[in-house]
Amino acid sequence: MLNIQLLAFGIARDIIGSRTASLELPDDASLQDLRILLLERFPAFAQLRSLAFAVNTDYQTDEYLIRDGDEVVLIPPVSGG
Amino acid sequence: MLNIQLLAFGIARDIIGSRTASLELPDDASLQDLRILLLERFPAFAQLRSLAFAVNTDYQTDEYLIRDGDEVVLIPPVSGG
Amino acid sequence: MIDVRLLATALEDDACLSYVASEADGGTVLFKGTIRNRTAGKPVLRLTFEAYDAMAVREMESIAAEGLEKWRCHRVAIHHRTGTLLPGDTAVLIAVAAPHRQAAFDCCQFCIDTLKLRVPIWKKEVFADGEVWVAAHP
Amino acid sequence: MIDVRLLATALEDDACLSYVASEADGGTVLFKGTIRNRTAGKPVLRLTFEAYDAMAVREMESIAAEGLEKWRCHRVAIHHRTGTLLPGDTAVLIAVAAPHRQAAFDCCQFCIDTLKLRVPIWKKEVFADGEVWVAAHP
Repeated sequence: MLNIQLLAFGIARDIIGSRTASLELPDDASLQDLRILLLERFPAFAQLRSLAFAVNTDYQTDEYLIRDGDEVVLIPPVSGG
Repeated sequence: MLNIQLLAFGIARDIIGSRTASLELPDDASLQDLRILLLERFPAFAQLRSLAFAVNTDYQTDEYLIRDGDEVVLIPPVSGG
Repeated sequence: MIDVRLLATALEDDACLSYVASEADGGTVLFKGTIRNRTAGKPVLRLTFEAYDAMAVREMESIAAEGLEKWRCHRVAIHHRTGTLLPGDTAVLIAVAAPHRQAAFDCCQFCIDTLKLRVPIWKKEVFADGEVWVAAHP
Repeated sequence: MIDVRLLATALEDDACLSYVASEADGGTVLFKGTIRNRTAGKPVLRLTFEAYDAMAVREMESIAAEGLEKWRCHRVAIHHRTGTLLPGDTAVLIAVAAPHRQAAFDCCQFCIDTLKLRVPIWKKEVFADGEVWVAAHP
Protein backbone atom coordinates (compact mmCIF):
# COMPACT_ATOMS: atom_id res chain seq x y z
CA MET A 1 0.00 0.00 0.00
CA LEU A 2 0.99 3.61 -0.60
CA ASN A 3 0.69 6.19 2.15
CA ILE A 4 0.11 9.68 0.87
CA GLN A 5 -0.71 13.07 2.29
CA LEU A 6 -3.44 15.19 0.74
CA LEU A 7 -3.23 18.96 0.88
CA ALA A 8 -6.44 20.77 -0.06
CA PHE A 9 -7.06 24.44 -0.91
CA GLY A 10 -10.03 26.65 -1.60
CA ILE A 11 -13.28 24.84 -2.10
CA ALA A 12 -11.43 21.48 -2.05
CA ARG A 13 -10.62 22.09 1.58
CA ASP A 14 -14.28 22.81 2.30
CA ILE A 15 -15.31 19.62 0.51
CA ILE A 16 -12.96 17.28 2.36
CA GLY A 17 -13.42 19.22 5.59
CA SER A 18 -9.76 19.82 6.39
CA ARG A 19 -6.54 21.24 4.99
CA THR A 20 -4.69 17.90 5.15
CA ALA A 21 -5.63 14.24 5.15
CA SER A 22 -3.79 10.93 5.07
CA LEU A 23 -4.80 8.24 2.63
CA GLU A 24 -3.85 4.71 1.70
CA LEU A 25 -3.87 3.70 -1.92
CA PRO A 26 -3.05 0.41 -3.66
CA ASP A 27 0.47 0.04 -5.07
CA ASP A 28 0.76 1.44 -8.60
CA ALA A 29 -2.15 3.81 -8.04
CA SER A 30 -2.20 6.77 -10.41
CA LEU A 31 -3.69 10.20 -9.89
CA GLN A 32 -6.61 8.94 -11.96
CA ASP A 33 -7.23 6.27 -9.32
CA LEU A 34 -7.09 8.95 -6.65
CA ARG A 35 -9.57 11.04 -8.63
CA ILE A 36 -12.02 8.14 -8.78
CA LEU A 37 -11.64 7.52 -5.06
CA LEU A 38 -12.19 11.18 -4.22
CA LEU A 39 -15.31 11.37 -6.38
CA GLU A 40 -16.72 8.31 -4.61
CA ARG A 41 -16.05 9.66 -1.14
CA PHE A 42 -16.86 13.30 -1.88
CA PRO A 43 -19.41 13.56 -4.69
CA ALA A 44 -19.25 17.39 -4.43
CA PHE A 45 -16.01 17.26 -6.43
CA ALA A 46 -18.09 16.34 -9.49
CA GLN A 47 -19.76 19.77 -9.30
CA LEU A 48 -16.50 21.67 -9.76
CA ARG A 49 -15.44 23.24 -13.00
CA SER A 50 -12.16 21.31 -12.70
CA LEU A 51 -9.90 19.56 -10.23
CA ALA A 52 -6.17 19.46 -10.92
CA PHE A 53 -3.41 17.76 -8.97
CA ALA A 54 0.07 18.81 -8.04
CA VAL A 55 2.68 16.58 -6.46
CA ASN A 56 4.86 18.65 -4.22
CA THR A 57 4.91 21.93 -6.21
CA ASP A 58 4.39 20.68 -9.78
CA TYR A 59 1.21 20.10 -11.70
CA GLN A 60 0.85 16.45 -12.77
CA THR A 61 -1.50 14.75 -15.18
CA ASP A 62 -3.79 11.85 -14.20
CA GLU A 63 -1.28 9.34 -15.61
CA TYR A 64 1.22 10.19 -12.86
CA LEU A 65 2.03 7.10 -10.75
CA ILE A 66 1.87 7.99 -7.10
CA ARG A 67 4.88 7.18 -4.94
CA ASP A 68 4.84 6.29 -1.29
CA GLY A 69 5.16 9.46 0.77
CA ASP A 70 4.01 11.84 -1.98
CA GLU A 71 2.19 14.97 -0.95
CA VAL A 72 -0.69 15.31 -3.40
CA VAL A 73 -2.22 18.76 -3.66
CA LEU A 74 -5.86 19.19 -4.66
CA ILE A 75 -6.21 22.23 -6.89
CA PRO A 76 -9.76 23.35 -7.63
CA PRO A 77 -10.25 26.12 -10.25
CA VAL A 78 -7.74 28.86 -9.44
CA SER A 79 -8.93 32.45 -9.16
CA GLY A 80 -5.91 34.62 -8.40
CA GLY A 81 -5.32 38.09 -9.77
CA MET B 1 -4.78 89.08 -50.69
CA LEU B 2 -4.94 86.97 -47.53
CA ASN B 3 -2.77 87.76 -44.55
CA ILE B 4 -1.91 84.72 -42.45
CA GLN B 5 0.30 83.89 -39.53
CA LEU B 6 2.51 80.82 -39.63
CA LEU B 7 3.39 79.00 -36.41
CA ALA B 8 6.18 76.45 -36.75
CA PHE B 9 7.31 73.69 -34.39
CA GLY B 10 10.13 71.19 -34.17
CA ILE B 11 12.20 70.88 -37.29
CA ALA B 12 9.77 73.17 -39.18
CA ARG B 13 10.84 76.00 -36.93
CA ASP B 14 14.49 75.26 -37.69
CA ILE B 15 13.73 75.23 -41.43
CA ILE B 16 11.93 78.56 -41.57
CA GLY B 17 14.27 80.02 -38.96
CA SER B 18 11.65 81.33 -36.55
CA ARG B 19 8.65 80.27 -34.50
CA THR B 20 6.27 82.63 -36.32
CA ALA B 21 6.11 84.32 -39.69
CA SER B 22 3.62 86.48 -41.58
CA LEU B 23 2.68 85.66 -45.14
CA GLU B 24 0.53 87.02 -47.94
CA LEU B 25 -1.34 84.59 -50.14
CA PRO B 26 -3.69 85.16 -53.10
CA ASP B 27 -7.41 85.10 -52.35
CA ASP B 28 -8.87 81.60 -52.46
CA ALA B 29 -5.51 80.02 -51.59
CA SER B 30 -5.74 76.53 -50.12
CA LEU B 31 -3.33 74.76 -47.82
CA GLN B 32 -2.09 72.99 -50.93
CA ASP B 33 -1.07 76.37 -52.37
CA LEU B 34 0.69 77.15 -49.12
CA ARG B 35 2.49 73.79 -49.28
CA ILE B 36 3.75 74.58 -52.80
CA LEU B 37 4.92 78.02 -51.71
CA LEU B 38 6.73 76.63 -48.66
CA LEU B 39 8.49 73.97 -50.75
CA GLU B 40 9.68 76.65 -53.17
CA ARG B 41 11.03 78.94 -50.48
CA PHE B 42 12.32 76.21 -48.15
CA PRO B 43 13.33 73.12 -50.14
CA ALA B 44 14.33 71.37 -46.88
CA PHE B 45 10.62 70.65 -46.30
CA ALA B 46 10.81 68.14 -49.14
CA GLN B 47 13.21 66.04 -47.05
CA LEU B 48 10.70 65.51 -44.21
CA ARG B 49 8.76 62.33 -43.70
CA SER B 50 5.60 64.42 -43.69
CA LEU B 51 4.31 67.95 -43.16
CA ALA B 52 0.79 68.41 -41.83
CA PHE B 53 -1.15 71.61 -41.23
CA ALA B 54 -3.44 72.71 -38.47
CA VAL B 55 -5.55 75.84 -38.51
CA ASN B 56 -5.87 77.12 -34.99
CA THR B 57 -5.95 73.83 -33.09
CA ASP B 58 -7.42 71.46 -35.68
CA TYR B 59 -5.72 69.36 -38.30
CA GLN B 60 -6.84 70.33 -41.82
CA THR B 61 -6.36 68.64 -45.18
CA ASP B 62 -4.73 70.36 -48.16
CA GLU B 63 -8.16 71.21 -49.61
CA TYR B 64 -8.85 73.64 -46.77
CA LEU B 65 -9.42 77.18 -48.10
CA ILE B 66 -7.41 79.63 -46.05
CA ARG B 67 -9.23 82.58 -44.55
CA ASP B 68 -7.82 86.01 -43.89
CA GLY B 69 -6.32 86.09 -40.40
CA ASP B 70 -5.96 82.31 -40.03
CA GLU B 71 -3.12 81.03 -37.91
CA VAL B 72 -1.65 78.11 -39.86
CA VAL B 73 0.45 75.68 -37.85
CA LEU B 74 3.24 73.71 -39.52
CA ILE B 75 3.33 70.21 -38.06
CA PRO B 76 6.34 68.10 -39.03
CA PRO B 77 6.33 64.40 -38.01
CA VAL B 78 5.26 64.26 -34.37
CA SER B 79 7.34 62.28 -31.87
CA GLY B 80 5.64 62.56 -28.50
CA GLY B 81 5.44 59.76 -25.96
CA MET C 1 15.51 40.04 -13.74
CA ILE C 2 12.47 38.82 -11.86
CA ASP C 3 10.92 39.91 -8.57
CA VAL C 4 8.06 37.70 -7.37
CA ARG C 5 6.39 38.23 -4.02
CA LEU C 6 3.41 36.75 -2.26
CA LEU C 7 2.55 39.23 0.48
CA ALA C 8 0.12 39.41 3.37
CA THR C 9 0.53 43.20 3.54
CA ALA C 10 -0.66 46.02 1.25
CA LEU C 11 0.92 46.01 -2.23
CA GLU C 12 2.77 49.14 -3.32
CA ASP C 13 2.68 50.31 -6.94
CA ASP C 14 6.04 51.96 -6.52
CA ALA C 15 7.77 48.79 -5.30
CA CYS C 16 6.99 47.13 -8.66
CA LEU C 17 7.66 50.20 -10.80
CA SER C 18 10.97 50.95 -9.10
CA TYR C 19 12.13 47.37 -9.45
CA VAL C 20 11.68 47.35 -13.23
CA ALA C 21 12.98 50.90 -13.86
CA SER C 22 16.09 51.09 -16.02
CA GLU C 23 17.64 53.66 -18.33
CA ALA C 24 17.96 50.95 -20.98
CA ASP C 25 14.17 50.59 -21.25
CA GLY C 26 11.75 53.01 -22.84
CA GLY C 27 8.44 51.30 -22.08
CA THR C 28 6.98 50.10 -18.81
CA VAL C 29 3.52 48.60 -18.41
CA LEU C 30 1.91 48.07 -15.02
CA PHE C 31 -1.20 45.99 -14.50
CA LYS C 32 -3.00 46.55 -11.23
CA GLY C 33 -5.87 44.30 -10.22
CA THR C 34 -8.10 45.72 -7.51
CA ILE C 35 -11.12 44.50 -5.58
CA ARG C 36 -14.41 45.63 -7.10
CA ASN C 37 -17.23 46.67 -4.80
CA ARG C 38 -19.76 44.62 -6.79
CA THR C 39 -19.92 41.24 -8.52
CA ALA C 40 -22.82 40.82 -10.94
CA GLY C 41 -24.47 43.81 -9.29
CA LYS C 42 -24.20 42.41 -5.76
CA PRO C 43 -22.26 44.41 -3.14
CA VAL C 44 -19.01 42.71 -2.08
CA LEU C 45 -18.08 43.11 1.60
CA ARG C 46 -14.58 41.64 1.38
CA LEU C 47 -12.43 38.98 -0.27
CA THR C 48 -10.10 36.38 1.09
CA PHE C 49 -7.13 35.13 -0.93
CA GLU C 50 -5.71 31.73 -0.08
CA ALA C 51 -2.53 30.48 -1.73
CA TYR C 52 -0.46 27.33 -1.91
CA ASP C 53 2.49 29.53 -1.15
CA ALA C 54 5.50 27.55 -2.35
CA MET C 55 3.89 26.51 -5.61
CA ALA C 56 2.29 29.92 -6.22
CA VAL C 57 5.70 31.58 -6.02
CA ARG C 58 7.26 28.95 -8.30
CA GLU C 59 4.48 29.32 -10.87
CA MET C 60 4.71 33.12 -10.84
CA GLU C 61 8.48 32.89 -11.29
CA SER C 62 8.03 30.48 -14.17
CA ILE C 63 5.44 32.75 -15.84
CA ALA C 64 7.69 35.78 -15.43
CA ALA C 65 10.66 33.89 -16.91
CA GLU C 66 8.57 32.65 -19.84
CA GLY C 67 7.31 36.19 -20.53
CA LEU C 68 10.78 37.73 -20.30
CA GLU C 69 12.18 35.24 -22.76
CA LYS C 70 9.29 35.26 -25.22
CA TRP C 71 9.09 39.07 -25.52
CA ARG C 72 12.76 39.81 -24.77
CA CYS C 73 11.83 42.04 -21.87
CA HIS C 74 14.40 42.98 -19.26
CA ARG C 75 12.55 43.05 -15.96
CA VAL C 76 9.30 41.71 -14.55
CA ALA C 77 7.85 42.16 -11.06
CA ILE C 78 4.79 40.19 -9.92
CA HIS C 79 3.40 40.92 -6.46
CA HIS C 80 0.27 39.13 -5.23
CA ARG C 81 -1.71 39.50 -2.02
CA THR C 82 -2.92 36.88 0.39
CA GLY C 83 -5.33 37.36 3.26
CA THR C 84 -8.40 39.54 3.57
CA LEU C 85 -8.94 42.50 1.20
CA LEU C 86 -11.58 45.19 1.00
CA PRO C 87 -13.06 46.87 -2.10
CA GLY C 88 -10.43 49.14 -3.64
CA ASP C 89 -7.50 47.12 -2.27
CA THR C 90 -4.87 45.86 -4.68
CA ALA C 91 -4.85 42.11 -5.27
CA VAL C 92 -2.04 41.91 -7.83
CA LEU C 93 0.58 44.11 -9.47
CA ILE C 94 2.54 43.14 -12.56
CA ALA C 95 5.16 45.52 -13.95
CA VAL C 96 7.16 44.85 -17.10
CA ALA C 97 9.89 46.98 -18.64
CA ALA C 98 11.21 46.57 -22.17
CA PRO C 99 13.19 48.61 -24.68
CA HIS C 100 9.95 49.24 -26.63
CA ARG C 101 6.35 49.40 -25.59
CA GLN C 102 4.73 46.60 -27.57
CA ALA C 103 6.86 43.96 -25.87
CA ALA C 104 6.01 45.41 -22.45
CA PHE C 105 2.26 45.40 -23.20
CA ASP C 106 2.30 41.87 -24.60
CA CYS C 107 4.44 40.45 -21.82
CA CYS C 108 2.36 42.11 -19.08
CA GLN C 109 -0.86 40.82 -20.57
CA PHE C 110 0.62 37.32 -20.93
CA CYS C 111 1.66 37.37 -17.26
CA ILE C 112 -1.75 38.33 -15.88
CA ASP C 113 -3.66 36.05 -18.28
CA THR C 114 -1.44 33.09 -17.40
CA LEU C 115 -1.40 33.88 -13.69
CA LYS C 116 -5.19 33.65 -13.69
CA LEU C 117 -5.03 30.28 -15.43
CA ARG C 118 -2.47 28.41 -13.40
CA VAL C 119 -1.17 30.05 -10.24
CA PRO C 120 -2.59 28.18 -7.21
CA ILE C 121 -4.35 31.08 -5.53
CA TRP C 122 -8.04 31.11 -4.68
CA LYS C 123 -10.36 33.93 -3.78
CA LYS C 124 -13.54 33.77 -1.80
CA GLU C 125 -16.01 36.62 -2.14
CA VAL C 126 -17.98 37.52 0.94
CA PHE C 127 -21.45 39.03 0.45
CA ALA C 128 -24.02 40.08 3.04
CA ASP C 129 -25.82 36.75 2.53
CA GLY C 130 -22.94 34.31 2.14
CA GLU C 131 -19.58 33.39 0.67
CA VAL C 132 -18.54 32.05 -2.74
CA TRP C 133 -15.27 30.56 -3.98
CA VAL C 134 -14.84 32.44 -7.25
CA ALA C 135 -15.00 30.37 -10.46
CA ALA C 136 -15.21 27.07 -8.58
CA HIS C 137 -18.41 25.94 -10.28
CA PRO C 138 -19.37 26.09 -13.97
CA MET D 1 -13.63 60.99 -16.59
CA ILE D 2 -10.51 62.35 -18.22
CA ASP D 3 -7.44 64.02 -16.77
CA VAL D 4 -5.02 65.41 -19.37
CA ARG D 5 -1.96 67.41 -18.41
CA LEU D 6 1.00 68.82 -20.26
CA LEU D 7 3.60 69.52 -17.60
CA ALA D 8 7.02 71.13 -17.42
CA THR D 9 7.72 69.39 -14.11
CA ALA D 10 8.46 65.74 -13.24
CA LEU D 11 5.56 63.35 -13.87
CA GLU D 12 4.30 61.28 -10.94
CA ASP D 13 3.07 57.72 -11.41
CA ASP D 14 0.82 58.08 -8.42
CA ALA D 15 -0.95 61.18 -9.74
CA CYS D 16 -2.22 59.13 -12.70
CA LEU D 17 -2.94 55.96 -10.75
CA SER D 18 -4.81 57.83 -8.01
CA TYR D 19 -6.91 59.71 -10.54
CA VAL D 20 -8.22 56.55 -12.18
CA ALA D 21 -8.68 54.51 -8.97
CA SER D 22 -12.26 53.48 -8.25
CA GLU D 23 -13.96 50.67 -6.37
CA ALA D 24 -16.12 50.03 -9.42
CA ASP D 25 -13.09 49.01 -11.50
CA GLY D 26 -11.10 45.81 -11.24
CA GLY D 27 -8.38 46.46 -13.82
CA THR D 28 -5.97 49.35 -14.18
CA VAL D 29 -3.23 49.55 -16.79
CA LEU D 30 -0.46 52.15 -16.64
CA PHE D 31 1.88 52.86 -19.53
CA LYS D 32 5.02 54.74 -18.62
CA GLY D 33 7.34 55.98 -21.34
CA THR D 34 10.84 56.85 -20.17
CA ILE D 35 13.96 58.26 -21.76
CA ARG D 36 16.40 55.59 -22.91
CA ASN D 37 20.09 56.17 -22.45
CA ARG D 38 20.84 54.98 -26.01
CA THR D 39 19.30 55.32 -29.46
CA ALA D 40 20.57 52.83 -32.03
CA GLY D 41 23.52 52.17 -29.73
CA LYS D 42 24.51 55.82 -29.38
CA PRO D 43 24.54 57.40 -25.90
CA VAL D 44 21.79 60.00 -25.40
CA LEU D 45 22.74 63.00 -23.26
CA ARG D 46 19.29 64.52 -22.96
CA LEU D 47 16.01 65.15 -24.77
CA THR D 48 13.94 68.22 -25.31
CA PHE D 49 10.18 68.02 -25.78
CA GLU D 50 8.44 70.87 -27.56
CA ALA D 51 4.65 71.01 -27.78
CA TYR D 52 1.98 73.06 -29.48
CA ASP D 53 0.36 73.29 -26.08
CA ALA D 54 -3.26 74.15 -26.80
CA MET D 55 -3.61 71.63 -29.60
CA ALA D 56 -1.61 68.92 -27.80
CA VAL D 57 -4.01 69.11 -24.85
CA ARG D 58 -7.05 69.04 -27.15
CA GLU D 59 -5.72 66.05 -29.07
CA MET D 60 -4.91 64.14 -25.89
CA GLU D 61 -8.40 64.88 -24.56
CA SER D 62 -9.93 63.69 -27.81
CA ILE D 63 -7.86 60.47 -27.77
CA ALA D 64 -8.82 59.80 -24.15
CA ALA D 65 -12.51 60.37 -24.93
CA GLU D 66 -12.36 58.10 -27.98
CA GLY D 67 -10.66 55.36 -25.95
CA LEU D 68 -13.13 55.65 -23.07
CA GLU D 69 -16.08 55.33 -25.38
CA LYS D 70 -14.72 52.56 -27.60
CA TRP D 71 -13.69 50.26 -24.74
CA ARG D 72 -16.27 51.44 -22.20
CA CYS D 73 -13.60 52.38 -19.70
CA HIS D 74 -14.37 54.68 -16.80
CA ARG D 75 -11.29 56.83 -16.31
CA VAL D 76 -8.23 57.81 -18.32
CA ALA D 77 -5.32 60.01 -17.26
CA ILE D 78 -2.71 61.18 -19.79
CA HIS D 79 0.21 63.23 -18.50
CA HIS D 80 2.97 64.36 -20.88
CA ARG D 81 6.19 66.23 -20.23
CA THR D 82 7.61 69.26 -21.98
CA GLY D 83 11.10 70.70 -21.56
CA THR D 84 14.42 68.99 -21.05
CA LEU D 85 14.61 65.39 -19.81
CA LEU D 86 17.48 63.10 -18.89
CA PRO D 87 17.79 59.34 -19.39
CA GLY D 88 15.46 57.57 -16.96
CA ASP D 89 13.04 60.51 -16.76
CA THR D 90 9.38 59.92 -17.51
CA ALA D 91 8.10 61.42 -20.78
CA VAL D 92 4.52 60.18 -20.66
CA LEU D 93 2.12 58.38 -18.33
CA ILE D 94 -1.20 56.90 -19.42
CA ALA D 95 -3.44 55.21 -16.85
CA VAL D 96 -6.73 53.54 -17.69
CA ALA D 97 -9.21 51.89 -15.33
CA ALA D 98 -12.02 49.60 -16.43
CA PRO D 99 -14.30 47.02 -14.85
CA HIS D 100 -12.25 44.26 -16.54
CA ARG D 101 -8.65 44.08 -17.63
CA GLN D 102 -8.88 43.51 -21.36
CA ALA D 103 -10.63 46.84 -21.90
CA ALA D 104 -8.00 48.62 -19.81
CA PHE D 105 -5.13 47.03 -21.77
CA ASP D 106 -6.71 47.77 -25.15
CA CYS D 107 -7.67 51.34 -24.28
CA CYS D 108 -4.23 52.14 -22.82
CA GLN D 109 -2.49 50.76 -25.88
CA PHE D 110 -4.82 52.70 -28.19
CA CYS D 111 -4.08 55.91 -26.29
CA ILE D 112 -0.28 55.62 -26.49
CA ASP D 113 -0.31 54.39 -30.11
CA THR D 114 -2.59 57.24 -31.18
CA LEU D 115 -0.76 59.84 -29.10
CA LYS D 116 2.42 58.97 -30.98
CA LEU D 117 0.63 59.37 -34.30
CA ARG D 118 -1.14 62.66 -33.89
CA VAL D 119 -0.42 64.70 -30.77
CA PRO D 120 1.66 67.76 -31.77
CA ILE D 121 4.68 67.13 -29.56
CA TRP D 122 8.22 66.85 -30.88
CA LYS D 123 11.34 65.49 -29.28
CA LYS D 124 14.90 66.36 -30.06
CA GLU D 125 17.61 63.94 -28.98
CA VAL D 126 20.92 65.45 -27.96
CA PHE D 127 24.06 63.35 -28.50
CA ALA D 128 27.69 64.23 -27.82
CA ASP D 129 28.12 65.09 -31.48
CA GLY D 130 24.84 66.81 -32.34
CA GLU D 131 21.07 66.97 -32.11
CA VAL D 132 18.31 65.20 -34.04
CA TRP D 133 14.58 65.84 -34.27
CA VAL D 134 13.24 62.31 -33.81
CA ALA D 135 11.39 60.76 -36.77
CA ALA D 136 11.54 63.97 -38.83
CA HIS D 137 13.24 62.34 -41.79
CA PRO D 138 12.44 59.04 -43.51
